[in-house]
Amino acid sequence: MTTEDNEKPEVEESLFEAPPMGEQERMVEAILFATAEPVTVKDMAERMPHGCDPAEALVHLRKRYEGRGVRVVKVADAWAIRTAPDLGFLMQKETVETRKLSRAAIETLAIIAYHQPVTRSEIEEIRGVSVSRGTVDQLLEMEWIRFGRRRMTPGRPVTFVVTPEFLDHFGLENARDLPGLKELRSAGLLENRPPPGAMPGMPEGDDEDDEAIGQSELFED
Amino acid sequence: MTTEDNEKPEVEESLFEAPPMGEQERMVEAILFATAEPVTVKDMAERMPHGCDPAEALVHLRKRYEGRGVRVVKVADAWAIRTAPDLGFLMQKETVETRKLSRAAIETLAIIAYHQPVTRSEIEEIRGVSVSRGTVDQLLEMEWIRFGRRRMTPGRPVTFVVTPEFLDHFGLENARDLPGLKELRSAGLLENRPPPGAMPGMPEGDDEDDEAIGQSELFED
Amino acid sequence: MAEVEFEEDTPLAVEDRLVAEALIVDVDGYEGPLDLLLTLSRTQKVDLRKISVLALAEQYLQFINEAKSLRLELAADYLVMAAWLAFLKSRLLLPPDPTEEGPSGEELAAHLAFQLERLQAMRDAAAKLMARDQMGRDFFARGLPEDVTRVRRVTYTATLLDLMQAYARTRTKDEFRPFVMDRDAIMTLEQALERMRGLIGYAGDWTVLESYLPEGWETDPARRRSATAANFAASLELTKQGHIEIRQGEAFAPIQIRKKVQNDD
Repeated sequence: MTTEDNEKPEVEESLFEAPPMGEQERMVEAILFATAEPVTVKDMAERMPHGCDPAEALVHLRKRYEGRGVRVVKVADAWAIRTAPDLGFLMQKETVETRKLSRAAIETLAIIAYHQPVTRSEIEEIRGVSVSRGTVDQLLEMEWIRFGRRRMTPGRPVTFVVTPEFLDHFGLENARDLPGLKELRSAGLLENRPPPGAMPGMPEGDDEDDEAIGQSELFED
Repeated sequence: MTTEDNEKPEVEESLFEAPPMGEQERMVEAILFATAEPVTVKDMAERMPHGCDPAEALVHLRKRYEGRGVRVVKVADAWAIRTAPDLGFLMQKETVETRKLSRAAIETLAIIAYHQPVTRSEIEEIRGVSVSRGTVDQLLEMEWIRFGRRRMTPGRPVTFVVTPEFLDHFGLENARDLPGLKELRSAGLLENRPPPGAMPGMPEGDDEDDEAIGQSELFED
Repeated sequence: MAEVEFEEDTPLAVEDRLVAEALIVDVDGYEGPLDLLLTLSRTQKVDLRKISVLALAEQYLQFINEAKSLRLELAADYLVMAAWLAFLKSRLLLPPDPTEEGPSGEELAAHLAFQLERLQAMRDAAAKLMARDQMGRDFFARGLPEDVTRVRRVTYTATLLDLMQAYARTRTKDEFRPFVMDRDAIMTLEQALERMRGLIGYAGDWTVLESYLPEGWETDPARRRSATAANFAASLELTKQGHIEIRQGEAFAPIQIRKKVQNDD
């Protein structure tokens, strides 16, 4: 690793007094610290005063950093200072960010909670817009919903139900505890909007049907 | 290197076994080497295992790097590793051409550093000429100055102060370390002495205009 | 403060200033009267604290006169300063007049001296500052920083109210009640009344009350009981209101109802 054997120190020294090895070590240290890429010995030698032996300085520097928080490592034919492998965990900074669920997600979740077990197409019918894969995936990932039984209708669509984690988060003993809209209205939590004439995809007569389905299938397990 | 004397080991140890101080020093070393920006003690503590005392580890680390090619420096309330200034000649490749500052900008910067927090009209009074928008903008853009609190005087003018980036750039631990600050203060040259009667060239009315501009423009967003 | 007024004035003021600054350059590159005074003061070759302001005022006025004779265009503030210094000079030369108001000549002179000293001090400080080791020139930051990977864990949350409001958005029909709230074997008088009002129009002839039971309620005994009772109570109510007639042949015989024919009697 050192080059003192195959160089001609006698010639160099006669021309210039090279800085002491301790100084050369400092120089190599500063170069490795400040340079944006790994540095070759040749490159170091070019930067350092004439007569310096960066290869030897590197040996000393490397020894000095043994067991320290950073190490002098060889990258291809160049050198760099890197974090000691056992301290890699310090280079992570975990930040936990809490965000509100998107409107689409919360609406989908609400429909599942109130209508479970409910199929995707039923959710879409109620929301009046299609439900994206991402939204359902997100709720599944949060473990607030899970797959319920397949509906015994053509196509045997999967249904969604809420999970114990969902109940836990919202402080509910079971989904039946979900307050009704009337209760919320009387509590002043909802504005008492005039009902829109017709809900798209939800003709009034169907409501009772829906409920009947819900009633018989709800919480089947 | 250990702290058993002046800490409360019985309390700390009973809760968590903090890593030995030598290990903590390694961790601080790794953290500081890994970043170009100064890191606060709080930030270090958040990344290190529970019970660590980065402030103490820093004391040891700083001593360890005394006289080396890189140094542990304090910048405002944060810490960083910087190359030793006497080795700057090795880093010609890394040298960044800083925009040449005008004399007006340099003087304005110095006035802000020494008189901070200082209003625009105070800077103008000291320099005897108006401060151009461009000068202040340039310093703001370089992140060497920032807006401080408003002065509680009529018009509530904004003030300027220097930033941690300024301190970092000029190798200052804090603004109190500015060269000659004490002498200037004891000579009364940092006082804001009101002129006896109206001063020429600095009609009062104009000043207030400036501040009105400042107020409306500076904090708009 | 009348900020709006100031704002309107601003563009002009800035423009004026730029013009003024351009003119200043014409006066040998001085940065203003104070800069010129500071330069002139150096010819006194004394500590700025011991400077003769009177001599300085004379120097300045002489400089201005020369500039005028050379027909150099002088910025307004140079002329204002000249006028002020002429006034200061007269104050310094004349014995103080006790009847005169305002600061004395000495006070004004002292402040000017202070201003000059302070400006010089700031220039020295600026020079010292710039002579310091600077980052990126004399010392350097880490060139190869290791990215601190920010493991950003995003947790999503919602409150019960969010859930309710979301549901309300999707189901804004006034009468809507979540079915989970229904006790499933109960039919209320209101429900029965509502239902029978709609149906009664079609029943011209005597019909057994039980045939009015809603679909799905006839088989389950509990539901059947509740629906029957509700229907019966509703029938009585409708009879009372004069909408229908009700009859029962004997005890436990089927109860029959029919729409009341108006002007039957």
